[in-house]
Parts: sequence; C-alpha cells; structure tokens
Amino acid sequence: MNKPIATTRSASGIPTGRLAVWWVIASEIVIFGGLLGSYVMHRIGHPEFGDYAANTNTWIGAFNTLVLLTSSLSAVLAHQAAERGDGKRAAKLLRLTMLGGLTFACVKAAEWTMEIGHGFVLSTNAFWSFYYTAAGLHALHVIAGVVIMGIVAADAAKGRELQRVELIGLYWHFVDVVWIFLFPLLYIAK
Amino acid sequence: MIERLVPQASSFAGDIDGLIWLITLLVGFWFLVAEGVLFWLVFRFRAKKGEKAQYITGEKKEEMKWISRPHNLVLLCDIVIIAMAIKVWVHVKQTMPTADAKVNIISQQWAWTFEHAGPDGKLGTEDDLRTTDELHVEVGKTYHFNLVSRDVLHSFSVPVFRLKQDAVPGRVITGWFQPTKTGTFDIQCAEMCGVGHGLMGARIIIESPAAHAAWVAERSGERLARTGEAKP
Amino acid sequence: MSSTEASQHDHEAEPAAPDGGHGGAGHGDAHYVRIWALLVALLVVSVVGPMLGHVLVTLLTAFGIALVKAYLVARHFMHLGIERRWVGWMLLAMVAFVGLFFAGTAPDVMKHEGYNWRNEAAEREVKRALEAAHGAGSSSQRGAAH
Amino acid sequence: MSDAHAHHDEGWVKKYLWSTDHKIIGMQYLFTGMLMALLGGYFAYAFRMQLGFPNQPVPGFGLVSPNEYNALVTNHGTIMIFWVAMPVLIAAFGNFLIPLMIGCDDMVFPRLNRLSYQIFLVSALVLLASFFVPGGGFGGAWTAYPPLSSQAKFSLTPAGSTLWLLAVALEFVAFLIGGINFVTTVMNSRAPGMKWHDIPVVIWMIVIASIVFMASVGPLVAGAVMLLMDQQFGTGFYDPIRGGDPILWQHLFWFFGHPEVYVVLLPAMGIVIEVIAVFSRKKVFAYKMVLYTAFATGILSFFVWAHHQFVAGIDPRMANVFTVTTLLISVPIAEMLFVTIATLYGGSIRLDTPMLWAVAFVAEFLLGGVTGIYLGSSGSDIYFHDTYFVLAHFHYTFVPIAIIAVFAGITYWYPKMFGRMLDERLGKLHFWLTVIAFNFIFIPLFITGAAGDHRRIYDYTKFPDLARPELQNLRALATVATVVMLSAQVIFLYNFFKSMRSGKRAEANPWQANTLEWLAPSPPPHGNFAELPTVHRGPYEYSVPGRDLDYWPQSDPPEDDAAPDAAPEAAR
Repeated sequence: MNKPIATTRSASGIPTGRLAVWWVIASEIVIFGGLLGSYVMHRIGHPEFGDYAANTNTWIGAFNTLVLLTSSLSAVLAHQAAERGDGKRAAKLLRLTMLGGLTFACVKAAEWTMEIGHGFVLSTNAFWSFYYTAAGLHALHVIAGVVIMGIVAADAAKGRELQRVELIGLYWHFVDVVWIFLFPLLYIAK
Repeated sequence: MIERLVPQASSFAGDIDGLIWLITLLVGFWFLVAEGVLFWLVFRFRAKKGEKAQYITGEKKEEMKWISRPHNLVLLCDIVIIAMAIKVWVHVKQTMPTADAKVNIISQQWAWTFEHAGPDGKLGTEDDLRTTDELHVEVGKTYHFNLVSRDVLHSFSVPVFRLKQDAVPGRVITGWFQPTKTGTFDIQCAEMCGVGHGLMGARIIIESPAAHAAWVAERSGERLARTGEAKP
Repeated sequence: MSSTEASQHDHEAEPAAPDGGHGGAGHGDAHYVRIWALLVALLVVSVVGPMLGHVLVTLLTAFGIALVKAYLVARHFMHLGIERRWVGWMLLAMVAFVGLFFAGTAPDVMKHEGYNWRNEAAEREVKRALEAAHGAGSSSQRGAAH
Repeated sequence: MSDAHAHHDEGWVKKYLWSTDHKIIGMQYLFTGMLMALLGGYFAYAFRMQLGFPNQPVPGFGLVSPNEYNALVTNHGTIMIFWVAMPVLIAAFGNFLIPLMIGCDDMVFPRLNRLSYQIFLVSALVLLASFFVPGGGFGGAWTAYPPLSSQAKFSLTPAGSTLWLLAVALEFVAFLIGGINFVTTVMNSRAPGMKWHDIPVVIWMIVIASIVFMASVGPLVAGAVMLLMDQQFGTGFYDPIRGGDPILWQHLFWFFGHPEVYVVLLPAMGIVIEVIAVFSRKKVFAYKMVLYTAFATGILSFFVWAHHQFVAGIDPRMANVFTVTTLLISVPIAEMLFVTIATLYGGSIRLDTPMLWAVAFVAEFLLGGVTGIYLGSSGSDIYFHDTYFVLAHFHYTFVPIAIIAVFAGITYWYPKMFGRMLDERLGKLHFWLTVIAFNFIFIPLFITGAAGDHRRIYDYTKFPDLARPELQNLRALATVATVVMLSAQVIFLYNFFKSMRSGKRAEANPWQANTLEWLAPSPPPHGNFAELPTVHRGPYEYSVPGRDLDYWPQSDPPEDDAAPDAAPEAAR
C-alpha cells in the first residue's frame, strides 16, 4: 500500500509516528491511572492490605524491575543504532529487549503459580484482585510489546522502517515506567 | 410551580420549590432573550436581493462587548444560583436538626421495610414495629432516618417531601425530614434496581399525633397477640 | 508550533535523517549505560529502604524513588528532555487528570465515613481482616484468611 | 456512489468494505450509525408505547414485559450515545471531513483507520448478540451501576450484562484508535500555509472532542475491566460485602460520562457554526473566542462529574464543590451559543435545509442548556434527580446534538459526499415534522418529571399519585409525538437514497463555501484533490468588502491588486 502524502507531513515538527505514540501513551496513562488510583484508595482505606501484601515476594518483584530496566537500556541502545542507520545492530538489541520482556513474563508466570499454589487467587480478597488485575494488565502490555517488537526487529534487520525502532522503544519505556510504580505499590508497601 | 403538581408535605419542600422558582426566573429570562434575539436576527437579516452581508470579525473591542457583557451577567446569575443552591443543600442534606423520632428504612429487591419505634418511643428495642411498603409518621415531628440496602442500589424518594436519597449496600446513610401535612402519598424507588424496579413503590402515611398513637397501639397489640400465639 | 514550510520534512520516509530523532543530542551509548546504572542503584535503595522498618523511610524510598526513576526513564530513555516542550506538559496533564479523579473520588471511597454516612461493610471487613491476621497470629498464613 | 468513479478495477468488497480511504470509512461509520439509530428508535417506540398505553400489545413488538422494558431503555440509551452519536458525529464526520478540510489526501494511518471501524463493527455485533442470549439483554440502565450490573443473581442477565460491557469496551478501543488518528492527522498533515487559526471550527471541535474522550475514558476502561472481572471471575471490586465499593464505579463512570456529553456536543457545535457561517455569508463572530470557549468547556468538563451523584450517597460536602464547577461550565457554553447567534448579525441569511437545522439546533439546545441549571444546582437536584425532568433535559441536549446537528451536517455535506443535491422540498418537510414532533415529545415529559415521574418505570399505574389521568394523557401525547417523529424519518431515508441516484448533480462548490473540501470534485476521488491545496487565508472570509464575490476560498491565491483596501485580517 502506498503511504498517503498525509503521513509524510509534519506540521507539528514531530514525525507522525512519534506523535501518535505520544498520544497512545497519554491515553494509557489515564487507563493505568484509573486502575492504580482506585487501588491506592483501597490501599489507604484498608490497612489490612498491608498484611496481604506481606505475602508478595519483594525479591521476585525487584528482579523483574531489574529485568525491565535493563531491557529499557537495550531498547534505547537499539534506537541509537537505528539513528545511525545500523539496522542489524538495532534488530539485535531489540531482540535482546524481547528476551527481557519474555524473562519478565516467565518470572511473572512462575511467581503467580507459586502464589496461586499458596491459595492467593484472584477472588481471595480485594488486594489480590487488584494485584492480579493491575499486574495482569501490565503483563498484557509487555506481551503485546514483545510481539510488536518482533515485527519491528524483523523489518529493522533488513534495514526497513527504522523509525519504528524508536516508536516501539517509547512504548517499551512507558511500560517500564508503569512497572516502576507498580513495584512499590504491590510489593513494597506492606 | 411544582406545588401545583405535587403538594408540599415537608418543612423543606418550600425551600426547594423556592429555589426552583428562582432558577426559573433567572434562566427563563436568558432563555427568552436568547430565543428572541435568535429569531429576530434570522428574520431581520434574511437574504435580500442586492444586499451583501456585513464583514464583522467580532474581534474588535466594541464588538466583543456584545459577548462579554452577557458573559458577565450569566456569571452573576450563576453566582446567585450557586449561593441559593448550596444554602438549600446544606439545610436539607448536610445539617441534621435534633430528632424527635427515628425510623429505619431497609430497601431490597423489590420492597421497602420500615422500622418504627414502638409504644416506648425508642427505636432499636423489643417493641419496634416493622412494616412493609408502608411508612407511618407523625405530622410536625422531626425524623431522622437510617437508610440501608440489602442487595443493590435503591433510592428512597418521597416526592411530596422533595426528598431523595440513594441507598447503597454496605453503607448506612442518614437523613432527616419533618412532615407538615397529613395524608397518604407515594414513596418511590428512584434508582434502577432490576426487574421489579417498576413495582417498588410504597406509601407514606402522615398522621396527626392522635391517629399515629392509635396506629402504634393497634399495631403493637397485633404484634403482641401474634408473638403470644407463637410462644404459648 | 507553526506549520512552516521548513518543517514539512519527510521524517517518516527518512528515519535515519540526523534531525529525525533524538540521537543527535550528543549522547553516546555510554550515557545510557550510566543512566541505567543509576536506575539500578536506585532500585537497590528502594528495596533496602523498607527493610529499615520506618514508615516514613519506606514511603520515601518506595514512592519518592519511583518518581525519580520514572523521571530518569522519561527524560533520558524517552528523550522527553529534548522533545518538544508541550509533549511533556501533555503527559503531565494526563497525570493531573488522574489526580483530579483521585481527589474527587477518595472522599467517598478511601474514607469509610463522612457527613451523614458510614461505610459499615468496609469497617467490618477491615476489623475482621485485622483480627484474623493479628489476633490469630499465624503470620505465615495471614492474608489467606478466606 | 457516482458511476463516474467506477472505473477502478477493485472489487466491490475491496472498495467499500475493505477500503482504507477515509471517505469510505466515514461512510461506513455513517451507515452503521444510521442503522443503529433505526434500532434505537425502534426500542424507543416499543417502550414509549408501553408507557403511553400501558400493558397493551405494541404493534410490531408485542407485550412489553418488565425485563424487556428494562433492556429496551438500557440499550436505547447505550445505542444512541455509543453507536449513533459517537460514530456519526465524531467518526463519520471526522473521517470524511478532516483530510478534506485540512487539505490532504487521507488520514495519516489509513490501515489503523480501517481497523478502528472494524473493531467498532464487531462491538455493534456483540451488542446485537447480547439481546439474544439466555436471560435477554442487559437491563441495568446505561450507567450500569453495580452491584446490579456486577452480579447475575441481581440482574438476572448473566450473559447479557457481560456482552453489553464487552461491546462498550470494544467501542472505546475503536474510538481511542480513531481519536489518535484524528489528532495526529490534524496536528501534522495540514495543507501548507494552514496555521492554527486557519483550521475550520468543526475540525477544531472534533480534535478537542477526541482529546477529551482520550483523557476521560481511561479510568472507565480500567473500571470496565474491573466490572468484567466481578461479573465473570469472582472478584469483589464493587461488592461491599467483600471490601469493594459500588460508589467507585459511579465515579469511574461519570468521570468519563460527563465529559462524554461535551465530546459529542463540541463536534455538533462545530457543524452548526460551519453551516451558520456559510448560509449567513458571514465571518464567524470572534473565531478565536469560539476556540477559547471550546478549550474552557473541554477542561471544565473534567471537574463536574459528581453532579450526577448528588444524592447517590456521596459525601454531601462534595456536592457543594461540584455545584460550583457545574454552574461555572454554563459560562463558556453560553458564550459559545452567544457567539453563534452573534454570527447571524448583519448576515444575508438563506434558509436552506442545512441552515434550518442549524438554527433549530441553537433554538432547541438553548432549552436543554438552561434546564441543566436546575440539575446542576444541588438543592433543586434533590427533587429532580432521576425524574423525567432529567430525561427531558438531556434529550433536549442530545437530540439537537445527535439528530438535529447531524441532519444539518448531512444535508450540508451531502453534495460533497455523493455528488448530488438533496431534494429541498422533502428536506423541509422532514425538518418541520421532526422538530415539531420532537418538542411535543419532551415538553410533556418536563411536566410529568416535575410532577414526580421517576425514570425507568414500566408501569405508572402502580403509583397512585402518578396514575392520575392528566399525567397519563401527557405520557400518551409524548408517545404519539414519538411515533410521528420516527415516521418522519422515512421521508429523510427516501430523500437520502433517492437523491443518491437521481438528485440534481452537484458542482464542486454548490454552497459557495470557503473551506478546502469544496475545492475537491463532488464526490472527491481517491486522493481527494487533483493537486494538494495551499492555504492563504482563514476559513470564514465571507462578504469581504471590495470583492465582487461574497466568498473567498481558503486556497485562492491572494489578489494583491484586486483588493488593495480589504481588511488586513482578510488579506493576510
């Protein structure tokens, strides 16, 4: 399909793709914000959540934070490589980022399996409902990011659509930032 | 205005109707002026042969005043309405005058249960009177009510009182009213509560002190007779 | 912002153009590694802080540091520092809307009583859960009260 | 569509169903919206008949049972807002107009645009499916307050409520995608020379509406996920017995629900202002003021949501805050209407059908606006809350928005959309029948509401105070008027489809308007313009002194010697 001329214009001074990703992030902020805002209200109103939160494993959460922070680094390095026109390196770094995302998802799966084994399921109480819903919504974003990144990396390896490396990177950093807030909210506040 | 459609039967019904009157006067004026200007302009400036429209940007100061003056006047009207609305609201919903009596109102799909004080005049004792879909109150007394719900949202609405309050499961919501007129009137459920929402009406019976005392005596007699039979 | 002819540049088609992205801000890869190292250090602090067991320290290390981390990621990795200024403000406005929602909702949901209302169900649940956790004392299984 | 462009080799499916052309996608939204409007109108017919003539079989429906009644009112509201007002006002007009009016060949993300429509279509199908599952369609009102909506044991529609929720959530996704596309397109793809203040008002309004939608819907998306989990996965987010809170949903819902009113109002205002400028041959009075009031309305709309919850069990002190913000929002809205009315001053007004609709919008919306004051001020809302007064009020806003302004838009842009003119005589007949019948529906309902009729009641005979014959007569009058208003739409449909085949051929600029879409042929081919235009002036340079023509298209190059002493703003 031919790109319309519209797509190539940039009256705002920001390339179209990046502009759209900023708006995607803006709309995601309010989605996560609504959920986390609701959680925080309950967290403050219900001191017993602290006792429930004691059952989460800080070390697993911290490890996953480290994984995501590191994958953000590889994403930004991939962007740097793409800026230099080095599609091969960008693809390699993107695949490293995907590996980070997959590690995150696998650790998450193992962690949940453990918790469910201990009897903490979605419907146990409001804390666990929020825990699984918020982390689950975030995990869905991680998985979606990994899938899209796979497509972008495949293109980048052939030197095509290199501007998308930055776009998926922006999204990935946003997912990282969400986790940066989820980590203390779900794991540390005990 | 409203009182011609629904009688006023509570001490604050007049306040609310007065507020509605005030709003009607203020917004009615704006409504008529705006409609009048609109239709006059459409008539006055209808297309005529050989007459060209004027070129008015509306950005010059003397043109802007046609917008900014009404703007300020609307703001002024708003402030008057805000002040009166809050005054009425605080009186009806926020402050609680001392109670002469109390009732409990329990809503559920799709019926109202009312708990009145028995002959001892106190709520929460052995001799409380429970009724379904029938609330008995005494004219002139200030009542506090506790409103609860057993399942979904309901809303305790008494049009003659101009009173409405949603019942939320898990919460106890308190409020007050003072009946001022005897008679029998509708109680509605004014919040969607399921299949039977359309049937969830009740009646409020506002009685003179003597009639109310007679009702209490009669009901507690019945109650005693019933419990007497049940526990021989 | 203006739609000057000069900015009608084809960024999409020429992604690697020097002004197409933010790579030209004078940072090498080392800069990003330094930011990453800083983020990891902050992560360690945020994990260690709560171990001191002081409420204020916990809040500060957990949420204060989350803010710092988010700022670092947004500024350096997402390049908000050199993006057009309004983008940052737009994202902050979205956060402000969330704050507004919180402010309007918390008086009803976070608190369990107010003028002329009590959330008895919530009060009961808090009491029950706290008694189940601390009254029974079995700290390993607390939370799994249901 | 015109035969002139049938020479493309693409098949019918590829051209009309799988197209990425913004105009086709706009038409897809328009036709889907029109179909859904027919369904929503049919629902209104069924429940209005039950109210006007209780417990008699409704011709074409049968006897209305209480749970059918609830499902009918719930889905009438849901459909008219989410599947009619939103797709037609924002998606159909947005898609059709944005690229044409800002002078480019398509939206910036054509395939995303197609995806947005497809998700929307799926959402409509999911909603339709929800009527046919065991238990029937969801009947817990369009606000879906839990616990009624979250627990099947209360709602008795285990599958219907979940499908309803899924449909609404999918619709949100479709409009988020579409909104991002709109905003990005307008920000980036304007014709060379088109500065912020050269953008037509309707485009501004669609963009502001899209942004307001984007910023307000987030919490409700989260809330919908939570409600879905409550319905299907046993969580207790809104279950008070398990530490949840039903009030939380109300806040999540209305934090979106109130801005949503302005999301649909602003594009409607934009259409009306566009039409009024063209048919009074006038520059829009204080164009910048229109934009400022739109921004102010958009921002203030986030601060007013809890006026829907005054008596819902929120803390009474909060009601005072929201009364103040609610009444303040009347200021920018009133100002926007004043500006619209002021534009008429000094005009040369032609009352063609689009203009009739536009003037009717202002006239009718005024009543909707002023009755909102009764509901925004907490003291009087204690009485009016959840009565037919509320219902009549918001129909006096939503009908002008979603029906009257939409007809103004359709009749105005029809020549551009289909290359032919609509029949004026049929158009005027349709206009008068619709508008007069509309007033006969809702003026009586103001009165029954003031007399205490509460909402969503399928049979008032159970309430002795409300079963009075004089109130019942008003209900019957409203029902008869509903039937008349709905029947009048047959005239429109006939005119719409007949003119498509045999209407008078439209030239490129039949209304002699300035904006860029009239530069393209009618209907515009794929790619819109033979040569992409450059913009030289603002969109409303009508009746500029010193020019022979009373309009001056945005794309016409400046005539330096032709109009030496034209107003400086005009000749920029």
